[in-house]
Amino acid sequence: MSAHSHPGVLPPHPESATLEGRNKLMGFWLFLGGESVLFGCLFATFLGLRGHSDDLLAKNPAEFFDLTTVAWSTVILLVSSLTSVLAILGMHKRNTKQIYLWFTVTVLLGLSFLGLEIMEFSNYTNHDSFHFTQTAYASSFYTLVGFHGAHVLFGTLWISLLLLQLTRKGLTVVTAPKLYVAALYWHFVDLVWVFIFTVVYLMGKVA
Amino acid sequence: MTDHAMNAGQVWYGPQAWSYFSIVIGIVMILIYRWFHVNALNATRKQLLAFTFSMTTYFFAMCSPLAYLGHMASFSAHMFQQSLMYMVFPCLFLVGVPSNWYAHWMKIPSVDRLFRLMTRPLVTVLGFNALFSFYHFPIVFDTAMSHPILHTGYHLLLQVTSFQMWWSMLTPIPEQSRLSDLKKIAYIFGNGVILTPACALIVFADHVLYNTYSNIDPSLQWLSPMDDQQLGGVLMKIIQELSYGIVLATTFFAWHRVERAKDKEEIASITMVFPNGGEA
Amino acid sequence: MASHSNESHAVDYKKAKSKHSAKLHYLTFSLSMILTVISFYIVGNIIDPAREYAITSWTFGLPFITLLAIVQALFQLIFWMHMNEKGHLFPAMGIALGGFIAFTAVIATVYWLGW
Amino acid sequence: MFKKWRSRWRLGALLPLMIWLMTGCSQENLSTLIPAGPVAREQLWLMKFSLGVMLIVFVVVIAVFFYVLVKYRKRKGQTGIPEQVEGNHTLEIIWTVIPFIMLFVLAIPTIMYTFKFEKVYSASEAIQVKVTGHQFWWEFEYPQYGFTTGQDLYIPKGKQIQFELTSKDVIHSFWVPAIGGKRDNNPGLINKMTLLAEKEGVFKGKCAELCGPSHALMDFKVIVLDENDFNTWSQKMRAKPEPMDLSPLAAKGKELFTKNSCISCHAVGGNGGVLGPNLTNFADREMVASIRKNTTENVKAWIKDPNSIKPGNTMFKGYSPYPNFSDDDLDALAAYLESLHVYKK
Amino acid sequence: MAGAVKRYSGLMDWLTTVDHKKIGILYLISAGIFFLFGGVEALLIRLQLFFPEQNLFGENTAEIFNQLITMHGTTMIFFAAMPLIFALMNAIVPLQIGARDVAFPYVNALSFWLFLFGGVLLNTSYLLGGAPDAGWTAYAALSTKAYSGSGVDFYVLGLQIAGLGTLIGGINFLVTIINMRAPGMTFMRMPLFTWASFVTSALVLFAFPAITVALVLLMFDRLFNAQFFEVAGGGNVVLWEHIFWIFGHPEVYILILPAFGIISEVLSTFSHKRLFGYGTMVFATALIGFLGFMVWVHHMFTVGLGPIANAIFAIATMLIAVPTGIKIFNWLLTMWGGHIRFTAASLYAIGFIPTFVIGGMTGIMLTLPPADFQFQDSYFVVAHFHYTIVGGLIFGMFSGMYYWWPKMFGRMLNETMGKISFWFFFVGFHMTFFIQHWLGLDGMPRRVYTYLAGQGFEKGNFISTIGAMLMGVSIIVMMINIIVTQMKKADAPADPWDGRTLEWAISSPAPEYNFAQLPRVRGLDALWIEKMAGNKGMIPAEPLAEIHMPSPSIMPFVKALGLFIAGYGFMFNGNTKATSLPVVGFVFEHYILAAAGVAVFLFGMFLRSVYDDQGFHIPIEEIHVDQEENA
Ligand code: HEA
Ligand code: HEA
Ligand code: HEC
Ligand code: CUA
Ligand SMILES: [Cu+2]
Repeated sequence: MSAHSHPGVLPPHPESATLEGRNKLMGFWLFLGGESVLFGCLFATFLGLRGHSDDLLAKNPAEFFDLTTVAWSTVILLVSSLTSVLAILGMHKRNTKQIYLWFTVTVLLGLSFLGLEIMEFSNYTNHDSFHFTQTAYASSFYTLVGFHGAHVLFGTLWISLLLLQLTRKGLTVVTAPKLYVAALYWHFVDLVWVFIFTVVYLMGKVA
Repeated sequence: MTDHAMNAGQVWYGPQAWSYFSIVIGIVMILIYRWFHVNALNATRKQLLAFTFSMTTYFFAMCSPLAYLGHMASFSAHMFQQSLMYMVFPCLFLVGVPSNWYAHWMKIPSVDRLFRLMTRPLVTVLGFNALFSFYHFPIVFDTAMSHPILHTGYHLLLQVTSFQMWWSMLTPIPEQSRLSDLKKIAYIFGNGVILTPACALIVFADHVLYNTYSNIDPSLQWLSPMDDQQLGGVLMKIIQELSYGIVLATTFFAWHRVERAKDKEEIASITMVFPNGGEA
Repeated sequence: MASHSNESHAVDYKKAKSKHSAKLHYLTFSLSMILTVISFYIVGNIIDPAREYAITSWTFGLPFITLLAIVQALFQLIFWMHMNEKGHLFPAMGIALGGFIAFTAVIATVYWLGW
Repeated sequence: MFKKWRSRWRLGALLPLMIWLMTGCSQENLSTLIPAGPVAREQLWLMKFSLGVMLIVFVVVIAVFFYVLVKYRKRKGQTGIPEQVEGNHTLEIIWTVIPFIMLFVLAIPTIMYTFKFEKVYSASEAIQVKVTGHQFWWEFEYPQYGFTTGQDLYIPKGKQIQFELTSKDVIHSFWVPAIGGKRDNNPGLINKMTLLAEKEGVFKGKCAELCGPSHALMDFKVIVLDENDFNTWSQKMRAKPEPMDLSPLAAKGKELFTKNSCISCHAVGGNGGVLGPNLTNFADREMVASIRKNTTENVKAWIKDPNSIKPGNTMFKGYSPYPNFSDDDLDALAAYLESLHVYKK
Repeated sequence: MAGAVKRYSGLMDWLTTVDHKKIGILYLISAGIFFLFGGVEALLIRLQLFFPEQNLFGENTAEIFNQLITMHGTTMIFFAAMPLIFALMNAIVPLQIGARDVAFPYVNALSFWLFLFGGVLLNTSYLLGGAPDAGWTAYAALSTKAYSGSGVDFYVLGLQIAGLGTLIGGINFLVTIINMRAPGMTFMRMPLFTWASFVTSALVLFAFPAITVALVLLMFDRLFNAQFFEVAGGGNVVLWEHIFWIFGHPEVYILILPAFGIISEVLSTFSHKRLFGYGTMVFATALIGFLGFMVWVHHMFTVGLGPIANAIFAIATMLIAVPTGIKIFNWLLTMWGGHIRFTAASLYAIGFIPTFVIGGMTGIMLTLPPADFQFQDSYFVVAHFHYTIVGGLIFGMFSGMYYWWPKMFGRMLNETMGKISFWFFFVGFHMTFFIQHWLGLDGMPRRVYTYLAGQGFEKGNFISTIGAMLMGVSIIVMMINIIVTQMKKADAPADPWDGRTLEWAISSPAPEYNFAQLPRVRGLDALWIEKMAGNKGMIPAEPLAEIHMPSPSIMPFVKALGLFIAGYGFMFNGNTKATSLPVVGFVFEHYILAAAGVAVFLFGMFLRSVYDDQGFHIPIEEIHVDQEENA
């Protein structure tokens, strides 16, 4: 029940070795359940409001979205999710070098995803005059995709912070749950993206 | 499409209407059951009752004009029949067969292994639900309805997978049960949840989905195609909710009973070990 | 203090188990990629918005890419998020319930907004 | 201990007393309990039916409740521990199945009426009225006749009225309790509803969705006329009448009306704006702004300071400065407005 | 290996506590204060409606009235009822499952401070330009910038902040109940109040994200010119209604389920019998919770969604009556054959039964769409929900308060004053709200600041207001009771009611660490079983040892304060006099204040992540001292 760790002997699955660790995992999973409802409502708003707005996207759906950018973003996020899993596998093998390696790749990929998304948004806003304040469809597009982007941003900051903590404290039964939970978060973010690219971009091609 | 020339009169006594073949299968099943009941171990009253109900459901669903109506005329009739065959018949059947009758077949190692593979919860939850949802795609549905072999094959597959799915919920062989009571409840609940999208999309569709029902002999029609379709979706959902709900409730209360029995044991141990009260 | 032999056994066991898990993870990755590529390809090249009911129309395409998305999501959920391991009953229930309620919200809002 | 039972009897007497008190209050042209049309009647039937079913439940519960409290209360000096009962499976099934059945019984007429009340009548079968809610007044347009009016809704007795409800600003709700239930007026959307009035008379309508400070004052009237009278009225309105011979005061009022931007919001006869109620038949209305009696005094007070009578209303909204009328001007305007008769039975 | 033990005292103790019991008391006090606010608002509402065509508040009566009803509803539901529930959950659930604290004590404190600051933010609206006035349901178009003042911004941000606190609180209790039960405390041995808290927490987890989204959409519309609810931009007002009620209906079940749990506990204790049909009660609770997510459209029958939507949701709503009815009957049969004691706690529980049933009955009447076409937005609905909320929830909460007051404070509330308070409340309540059914049927709509004379509403409103005053008297008596009681010595017995569940096995009030040794649970009604076997208390499941406790921290308070400031930062972005001042205007207009507030919150999260709490240990000697004191 204490937060101390005995140096040298890390149990297998260090993230669930302590009660605090198990609590953190359970709490985070439940939080993800709640987040599903949150994103669900955002999707509902998006789907409900599309098709009744008079903007460029509504007028010209087939040409508006550039699927190449979206494809790249998807690949980037997918790979970053894989690397986060590899990081956790490394954690189970108690190999801190792997944790660093894979999580750093994850963060970099996450940042590139954000970069692409920012470029995309500024493109729409400046070139195509598809502003947030334009129509309901635009507002819901930016809110849904923007919220997801904010989640990605938070995830990158969080993982970076955890990597810093790892250098100071090493892999212990206290830091392990945090890493595990961050990886779960990252997977969830990728999962939501699967639905975003399907519902917003792919389905956005039809009026 | 088979001849719409068939008028209402022919429905009520023709071989298609009464599915003579299915009747034969049904009788065979009853005979096999009776043989077991008499020669192996007797089934209990409750099991006999369950089996009787299951066969009644079978005959009503497969051998009465309901099946014919379902294919020819009415989507809701078809849904009703399907719900009976996949949501009612399998569970009554599984409840009606005593667990030690399976021992015969389990003696053969390959059969045993096949069984274990087929009854893994992950397999069963995906199998039936995926097949069922997929079936309701207009393209799949219409194709299956127009080709008798595909149709029989798909329905057989659905029947087998439905038995698999119910197996995990009802676990006729307790020793092989893979899910704790709590997990069973989650499983039943999960199954109900997964089936919802298919039903929802049918109920809320804004046009008639299936070509099969787009031109029917008017004498066999009793609702407009749209209403019929919606009723079908609603019926499917209701029957599914009812059967899953009942099994959920019975599983829950069985769990509760087990827990209360555990309580009694522990209490008995207290009074036994500490007849005068006091500390550990 | 655990003896060295115990520890090394534990490590070996862990190594063996994790190699097995790594395979599943790579499999999930490949599957996700394939499904994603299929979705994009179908929308980009196969679907013909002009047609109404054929297999190349949106009527088939829309549910199909949704199905692909759901399958991909399930795989990621189950393997990458370790839902296939022990002790994940409540997390599974949590996600299932959350997803169900989200789905209900989406259906109701899409169909019943009074337009 | 017995003190408790005495106070309970007192409470018991209070309830029927209150019920008796309240039954005298229902007003004939306002209460849902005194229906004046088939929709309200069927809705009242459903309300009474459901109340009946619920009362059965309530009686059972209360009977057991009082029995238990009286019989099993702890008496003085009572010791020991009562028998601990775990449960009773049969009872659980009984009180699951019986409510199920009762609800099923309740559900059948409910579903029937739910679908029945959504029937939409075509133009040949019904009089069409487009109801637009504004803050805080009602606009009624008769597309089949080609005119618009406000505040008072004239309909013929015994004919289906097909309403199309919408709003120009916030959500309102069109409710005539005596004739039938309500539907919301949503901005940007259209709701369809049908009502039929069986009795002649003047019925009160209310706004039933919070729409701002004067939501409480957004009443309207439904004037049910004999079919012939309604035809006369609608013919007259269709002709977009304007009063011909005006008294000099009223003529001055008309001049003021046209010069002072009243006309930019209000229409009289064929000309005017649509931001405010149509005033063609203003003098026929019993009320000014639907809450003050239509007297010269009140009309003058209204024009002078609408906000004090209906807080937050949109007459003169955004006008800065607020128009200031002298008492003579007000007399003139009032006289003009009082001359806007069309047809009153 | 604990660091220097930092244990505060006095005010700092309360500001930094992470102890669930203290947090429970904090919730209770705050809930009580907000309840008084809401009650005063209710009395003002009723006074304004005392006579027709009154202008009690001068020439702005209409605007002020709309603010009063909005604040009354919002304060009562979010800042009085819910924190009252959380107070009892915090104080009692860990005790009932044999745990030493909740799963995340730090987060627990954060939940409280977020709630409190959210409530304070909302109430400062009175002083800063007017309270929100669009009803507690804040329907769009009325709640958008074009049709309402700055008050709704307070509503949006206050609820958002408080809602965040509630959400993480829900997660906290779920994890606590899943992971931290004492040895032998299986799910099927948990007391009903814990089960109710469990299901309620699940409802919180899934319902609050919906209101979060709704408030975000409204906030974006109001502050950033989004077009979600603007008709001209393609928006839809019905969207708000859907998302709000997807939250709103589960919210009312969040309110009532804990009350159900309390009634189960109180009735079984004061009848000296075990709960009748435990398994069914658990199943019914879970079923009500689950079904509660699929019925929200019954608040939107008149929106015009069509007969199919109306029919489906009418049937779904009717289904909820069945498990609720099962509970009522099980309660009646719990009392059957028992030795019923009438104390203040049990009176409220007993009074609950007929009152809530009446509320449920009118609920069923409301759920029939054709009938609801007449009832909707009339006083009939007001009567229904006050019957279920006041007659259901508040009765339950008061019952729980009297029942668990000794466990929380070590003193017993005065029984005579409690009974007087009860009777005034009971009679006053029925007087206030029974008559409102008729007002609704006679055509009086909701949310009307006055009514015209001669429409038949005078008598009903008059009687209703008198009843409200009686309820006011009751609350005053209760407050006196509380004050008098708290001035007494804290010497209540550990088990004053001859209870059946674990919380009565420890002293009153409970020691800081709850259980000196975690108890071994052998069955349902764990304490009762031990009593029946002749034991004096619970058998311990572990040896006596040092107890590890989480450290107190000021960070939750600071983080909540950060968001509180951020709230103001978001709202005043160009609409007020403040922004015309040079520096202040700059700060507000460019969201500097908002960013600063959020930064404080994020910085707090950062600190929490980086500095792991070692906690502190309670030495065995101290435990021995406590045990001797309470012997
Ligand atoms: C504690 C809170 C609470 C509870 C528990 C309930 C419980 C129920 N409510 Fe209520 N409700 C509210 C709080 C609550 N409600 C609020 C706050 C609003 C208004 C919001 C607003 O607009 O501001 C509202 C509004 C509301 C409406 C919308 C009315 C309108 O705006 O037009 C409806 C309609 O269906 C409804 C129905 C029900 C039903 C069917 C139940 C059922 O759960 C009741 C079940 C209970 C029983 C039925 C009694 C016990 C059962 C038996 C004795 C068994 C036998 C019974 C039968 C066979 C029927 N409620
Ligand atoms: C938990 C919820 C809750 C509770 C407990 C109450 C309690 C009460 N409510 Fe209300 N109410 C709502 C939730 C609640 N309400 C909601 C959600 C609405 C809808 C809002 C909307 O339409 O948007 C509503 C609306 C509402 C209306 C309708 C307003 C309208 O539509 O125009 C009315 C009218 O009578 C009313 C009355 C009362 C009364 C008399 C009480 C009484 O029970 C209150 C008891 C009285 C007291 C507690 C007073 C004690 C205090 C003192 C004596 C103070 C003195 C001391 C000091 C200051 C130190 N409430
Ligand atoms: C900017 C718009 C506007 C202007 C200008 C305006 N009105 Fe109005 N008027 C309204 C609105 C809006 C109402 C409805 C008020 C309500 O009931 O909420 C109204 C209501 C009235 C009514 C009551 C109608 C009824 O049947 O209840 C009268 C009479 C009236 N106005 C007269 C006038 C006169 C005379 C003038 C010019 C001196 C005038 N109005 C100028 C907008 C305007
Ligand atoms: Cu219009 Cu209230
Ligand atoms: Cu509800």
